[in-house]
Amino acid sequence: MKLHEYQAKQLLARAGIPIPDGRLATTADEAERAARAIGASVAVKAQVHVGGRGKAGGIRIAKTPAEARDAAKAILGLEIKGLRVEKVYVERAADVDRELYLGITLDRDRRRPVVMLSTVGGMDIEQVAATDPDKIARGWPSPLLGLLPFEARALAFEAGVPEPQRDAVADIARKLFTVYVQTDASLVEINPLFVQKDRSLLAGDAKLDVDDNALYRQPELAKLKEISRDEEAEEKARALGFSYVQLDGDVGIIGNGAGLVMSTLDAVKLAGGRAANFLDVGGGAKEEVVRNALEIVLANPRVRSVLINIFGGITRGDEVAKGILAVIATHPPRVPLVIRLSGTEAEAGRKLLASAPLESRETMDDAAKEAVRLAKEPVRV
Amino acid sequence: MKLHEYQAKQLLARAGIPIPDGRLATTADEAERAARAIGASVAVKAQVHVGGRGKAGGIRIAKTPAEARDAAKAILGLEIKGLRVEKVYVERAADVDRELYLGITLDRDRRRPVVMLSTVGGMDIEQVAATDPDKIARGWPSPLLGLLPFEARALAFEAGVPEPQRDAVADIARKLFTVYVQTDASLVEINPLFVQKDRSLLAGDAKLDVDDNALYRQPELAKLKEISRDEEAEEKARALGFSYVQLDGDVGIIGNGAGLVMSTLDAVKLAGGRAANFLDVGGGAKEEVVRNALEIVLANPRVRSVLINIFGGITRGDEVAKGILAVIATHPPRVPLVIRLSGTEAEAGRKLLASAPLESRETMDDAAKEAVRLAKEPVRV
Amino acid sequence: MSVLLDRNTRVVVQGLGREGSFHAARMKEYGTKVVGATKPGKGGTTQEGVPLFDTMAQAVDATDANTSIVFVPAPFAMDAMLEAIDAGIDLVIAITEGIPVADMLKVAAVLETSGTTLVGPNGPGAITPGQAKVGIMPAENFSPGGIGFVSRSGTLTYEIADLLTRAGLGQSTCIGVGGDPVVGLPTPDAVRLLNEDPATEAIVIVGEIGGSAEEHAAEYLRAEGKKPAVAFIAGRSAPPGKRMGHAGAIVSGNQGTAESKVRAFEEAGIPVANAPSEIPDLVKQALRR
Amino acid sequence: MSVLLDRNTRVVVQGLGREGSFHAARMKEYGTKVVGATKPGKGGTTQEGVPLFDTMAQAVDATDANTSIVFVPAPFAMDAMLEAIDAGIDLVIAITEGIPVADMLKVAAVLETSGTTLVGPNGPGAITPGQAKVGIMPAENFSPGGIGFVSRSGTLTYEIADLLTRAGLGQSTCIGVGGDPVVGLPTPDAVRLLNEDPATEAIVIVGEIGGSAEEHAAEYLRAEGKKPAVAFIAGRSAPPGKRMGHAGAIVSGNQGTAESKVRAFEEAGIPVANAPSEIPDLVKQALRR
Repeated sequence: MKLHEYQAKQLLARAGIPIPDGRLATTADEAERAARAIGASVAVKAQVHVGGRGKAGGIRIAKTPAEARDAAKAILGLEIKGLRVEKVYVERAADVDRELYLGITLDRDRRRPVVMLSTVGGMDIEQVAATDPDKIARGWPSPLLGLLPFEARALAFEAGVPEPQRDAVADIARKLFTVYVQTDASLVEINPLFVQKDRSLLAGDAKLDVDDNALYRQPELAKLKEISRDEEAEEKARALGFSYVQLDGDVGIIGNGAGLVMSTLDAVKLAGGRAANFLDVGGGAKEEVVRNALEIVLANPRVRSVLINIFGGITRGDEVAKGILAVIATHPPRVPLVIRLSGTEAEAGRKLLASAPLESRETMDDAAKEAVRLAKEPVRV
Repeated sequence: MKLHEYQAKQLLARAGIPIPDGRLATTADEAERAARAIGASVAVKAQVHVGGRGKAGGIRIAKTPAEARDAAKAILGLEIKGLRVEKVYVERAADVDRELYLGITLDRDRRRPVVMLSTVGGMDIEQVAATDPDKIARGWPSPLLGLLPFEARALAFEAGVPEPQRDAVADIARKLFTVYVQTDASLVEINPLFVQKDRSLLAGDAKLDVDDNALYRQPELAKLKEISRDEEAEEKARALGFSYVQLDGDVGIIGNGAGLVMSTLDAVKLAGGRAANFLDVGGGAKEEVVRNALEIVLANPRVRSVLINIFGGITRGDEVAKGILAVIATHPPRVPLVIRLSGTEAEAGRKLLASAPLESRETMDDAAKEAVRLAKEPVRV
Repeated sequence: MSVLLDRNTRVVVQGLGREGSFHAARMKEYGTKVVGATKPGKGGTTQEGVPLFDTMAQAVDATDANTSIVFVPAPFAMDAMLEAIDAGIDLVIAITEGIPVADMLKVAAVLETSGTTLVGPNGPGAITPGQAKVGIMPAENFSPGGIGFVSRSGTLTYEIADLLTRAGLGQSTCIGVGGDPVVGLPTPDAVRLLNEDPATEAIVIVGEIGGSAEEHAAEYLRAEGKKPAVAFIAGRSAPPGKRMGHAGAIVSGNQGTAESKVRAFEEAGIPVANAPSEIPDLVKQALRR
Repeated sequence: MSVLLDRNTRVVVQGLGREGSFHAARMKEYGTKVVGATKPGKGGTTQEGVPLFDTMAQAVDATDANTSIVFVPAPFAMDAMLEAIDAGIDLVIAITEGIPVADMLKVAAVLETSGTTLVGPNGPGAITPGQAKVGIMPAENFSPGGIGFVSRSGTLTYEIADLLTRAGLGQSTCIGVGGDPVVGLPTPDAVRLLNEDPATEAIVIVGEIGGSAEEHAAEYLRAEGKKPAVAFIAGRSAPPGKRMGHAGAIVSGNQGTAESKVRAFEEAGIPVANAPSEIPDLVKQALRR
C-alpha cells in the first residue's frame, strides 16, 4: 500500500527526521492560506500515487500566496498517469545546496533489508543503480539488531558524504530504519534528501510503501488507504481475496495460483491472443467465488471471451463446476466461456459441465487456443 | 536503582498489565480521600525500598475510608529496616483466589534474561528456588527476539497454570518482558500475581530495579531516584564516581578496584579487625579524589583508623601521595592513616610520603595488620 | 534416496484447523507418518487419530518427529516456525500465505544459525513420491522416478507434475519453494540439493518473474551442474511494472524479468520451455544427450 | 606458546581519547604491535604515530589487524564491539566500564555465532608477558613464565601478578576477564584456554563473590584439569546482601557466596589462598606435587 508524500513525511517527522513546514490543501483557497501561514516561497506538490509528477506538471514553485493559489488551481484536477489530483501539499521551499538519496527496501537475495545512500540524489535510483552502481553505498543490517551506528557511519563514509553532514546523515539513516521497521514498510525513501545552504538536512520528498500482508497490525496506516478509480477493480478483487490486475487484451482469465495464472496468460500470448487481466482466485474456490470472479472479469468491457483454468489442489474441480453452472443459470455471461479443469475432482467437474453451454478443454494450451479463437469471433447478440 | 511499588505498577499498566485501582498518599487525609474515591475495601501499603514490609506492619487492609485513614496514620512515619515510611499506596483490595509468581532477571551463566513463572506465588522466590526448584518454570528468551509467544506459552504449561488463565498469564509475561527491556531493568517482578475469584488477573505487588549503568538513557526513570538517609553516603560517593558501602567495623578502607578493596577488607578481617566500609575510588585517583574519599570515610563516626591501599595501574602512586599530603596539610584527619602504595609510580609516591605523619607499609597484609592495631589503640586527643 | 523427506519422515502438524486437518488426513492416506499435532491446551488428547501436544518441544520429545508442517494463520506463523526451529526440527514446511516480510526476515536470520531447513512459506510443500508427502499437493499427479523438481508456484507445480507423470517421467523429490519474496529454501538452494542427490537424474526448475533466484540457480548449475536440467519461467507475457498476485512477482528495472531469467538459463546450456506442455519432451531430450 | 595474544597480535585501538592514547603508548612501549586506531572522520591521518581509520573494516583491510582494544565510553561501547566483531577481529578486549547489561546481552548473543573472542568489558585486558600486552595493566608487575592467570578483578590482578613475579613465578598469559555480570570470556572459558595451553604449567584463578563462574571453573577443572591450580576469592569477609562496587558482586541466597566458591575449589582438589600473599607459595607447592 502506497502512502502520499505528506503522510510519509508525517511519519518521518515523528521519528525525528527534519521535514519542511508543510500543509495539505484540497482547494486553491486552502493552498493560498497554507502559503500565507508558511510565510515564504513554497512548493505546491500534487499528491498522487504515481512517480514522475514533476515532469507531468504536478509540482510548482510559488513565491507568494497568490502564486500558490494559481499553482494549486493548475494542479488540482490534473490527470497524472491516469490519476486525478485531488490534493496538493504546500511546503516551504528549501534552500538547496546539494541533493542526496536515502532509501531502504528488501534485498531478496540476501534476505535482509538493504539501506542505500548516495550523493547522486534527486534521480531515479534504479537508473543510477544501472549506470553508476558505485555511486550507491549499500548496507544490509540484521533484522534482529537494526541499523547500528557503525553501519550507518560506514554507509556515510562509503557514499562520500562530506564532514559537515556525515553524522547527521548517519543519524537520519538510523531513524529512517526505525520507520521502516515500525511501519512494516516494503520501501521507504527520502529522495532527494536536501543539504541546504546553511548545511542542515531536510527531507525533500518521501515515499513509503507498506507491506500489504502487515496491514492487519498497522491499523493507523491501514486507515490511510485510498483507492483511485483505476485501482477500484483491483481493490474490489482484493476484498474478495483475489489478486487482480487489469491488462489491455480481450481474453479474460481466471485461474488458481499466481504461477498457473501467469502461465495461462503466457499460453494466451503463445496462441496469438492478448489477456484482458490477471485474476488469481487463490485456494478453495467454490460457487460464490467463481461467480464473483466472473463478475469482476466481465466488468471489463474489452473482454470478448473468458478462460477459466483451474488445477485442483485445495480447490476441488466439482465445486468449481457447480459454481460455473450456477452462474450460467442465473447470470448467463455475455461472452463465451472456455473451461479447463484438472487435478482434485476434475473428472467429476468435467462431467457436471458436459452439457453446459461452454467449451471444455483438457490442456491449458488447447483451452488458451480456443479462448483466443472465440475472442476473435464476431460478437454474439 | 529501585522503584517503589506504585511507580513500578504505573509502568506495568502502561504496558497493558492489569493493576488494581490505586492512589498515592503522603498524609492520612489523602489516604482517606483515596479510599473514598476507590469506593471499596483497600490495602494501605508502605512505599519503602526494602522487602518484608508486610511482616513489619507496613500493609493494612481497610474496609472504609475512616479505616484507611487510621491505617495510613499507623504506617506513615513507621521505620521499616531503618527506612522511614513517607508515602503509602492506597489500592483497591483484590478478590484473591490464588497467587502466582512472575519475574524476570539476568541469568549470568547463560548470559540471557531468565523469565520465571510459578504457581507458588506470594512467597520469597529464592526460598522456593532453594527448596522446591521444580515449582518454578524458567525460560531464557533471546535478547534479540524477545519473549516469543511460544516461549511464554511453554512457560505457562510448564508452570501448570490452569486453562482459564493460561493465555492471559502468557500474555502478561510477554508484556512484562517488554517492560524489562524498555526500562533497562535488572529485575522486574509481579509477586503475587493474583488470580481473582472472577478468574481475572491482577498484579498484586510489583518490583522493578533499573540497571544503574543504563540510567543515562532512562531520563524518565532517573527522575524517580529517591535517596534514603541510609543511602546518602553511598549516593554522595556515587556522585563522586566512587563505590561506597557502609559496614559496621572501625577500620576505614579506601582502595582502587573492587577486587582489591574486597581483598583489603578480607585482609583486615584476617588480621582480626573489622572494616568500617568498602570504598573503591576507581581508576586515576588524584588529589581531589583522595580528599573526597577520606572525607566520606571519616564522616562515619565509628572509624578509628583508615587504610589506604592503592595498586597503581591507571592510578599513579605519586599523584595519590600528593593527594594524601595535601589533605593532611589542610584537613589533618582525626584518626591515624596507614598507606600501602604499589604499582605505577609507587616508589615516587612512597618517597613523597616518607616524612609525613602516617604509617606506610609495603604489603597489603602488613598494612592491614597495622590499621587494625591502630584502630584498637586508645583514641588520640 | 531423495532429498528433504523420505520414509523416515515423521511429521508434526502445526495448526490443526480446517485446512490443517484436511491435509493431515490426505498426508496420512499417502502413507506419510503424521505422528502428532500441536494444539495448545489439548495436549494428551487426540484428534482424528493424531496425538495432540501443547508445545512443539513436547511433540518432539514424545514422537521423535523430524519434520513439521505449518498451517497456522499468517499473524501466528512466525511464532510457529520459530517454535519448530527451537524444538530442533530438521525440516519445517510452511504452507501459510500472507506472512509479513518483516516476520520472514526474522525467521531467516534465526535460520542462519540453526540446523533447520525451512521450505516455504506460501508454497505447496514437498513430496518424495511413493515415500512421503508433506504438503497440500494432489498426490495423484505425482509418481516416483528420477526427476527432481523445484517450483516457486503452487498450482503450476501440480500442472507440471501431472505432465511429467503422464509422460512417464516420475519424480525423485518435488519442492515447492514458495512464492513469497523471502523464503526459507530459495530456488538455488533447492536446486543444489537435487544436483547432489544420487537419485535425481534430471532437474526441472519452474520459476517466475521477479527476484533473481532463477538467475542464481542458472549460475550455480553452469558452474557445478552434474545432470541435465530444464527450466520454465511463468510470466513471460507480463507487462513490466505490473504486480501479478501474491507471488511477489514484481518486474522492475532489468532485474527479475522473464528475459533475464531465460537468458541466464540459456547461457548455462539449460533449455527453457515456452509452455509447461513442452517440459516433458525437453526433459526427455536432455536425458538422451 | 600462549593463549589469545602473542608476538603476532596486531592491535587496533577503538577510542583514541585521553585514556586510549595513554595506554596505546604504553602498549607500544611494551612491544605490542599497535597497527592502527579508529577515529571517524580522521581516516588517512595519524596520531602519535598511529595510523587512523574511519571504520574498523577499513582498519582491518589496511593493517591485517587481528585484535582490538575498546576504550570508547559506555554508551558507545556496544557499537564499537559489534563493529569489531563485524570486521572479523579475532580478539576484542573491552576496557570500558559502566556498559548497560542489556547492551552486553546483545553483544553476547552476537558472539554466539561469530568467531570472535571478547575479553571484558570492565577488565584490565590481557597480557602474554614478553610478547604482547593488550590492556591497561602496569607491565612491570608481569614477567614471562608458566603460570596462567585468570582474574575477575583489575587492580587485584596487578597485585597478584606482582606477588607471582617477585616469587619468581612468571606468567604464560594473564586474562582479566572483567568484573561485569555479563562478560565475553567468563572465568570457566578462560580457564579452559589455559588448561589446554601447552605453555601453561599451572593456573591461578582469582575470583570474587557473586555469580557462579568460579563454581563452574572448579567443576570443569575437577573433570578435565590437566595441571595444578590455585584459587583465591576476594570478598570472603563481605556481609551477605551488600553490593560491593561495580563488580556486580552481589551476594544473595546460597549462590555466589565466598563459601560456595571455596567449597567448589576444595572439592576439585584446588587449594584456596586466604590472602593474595599466600598464592605464590601455594603455586609452588602445587607445582612440586
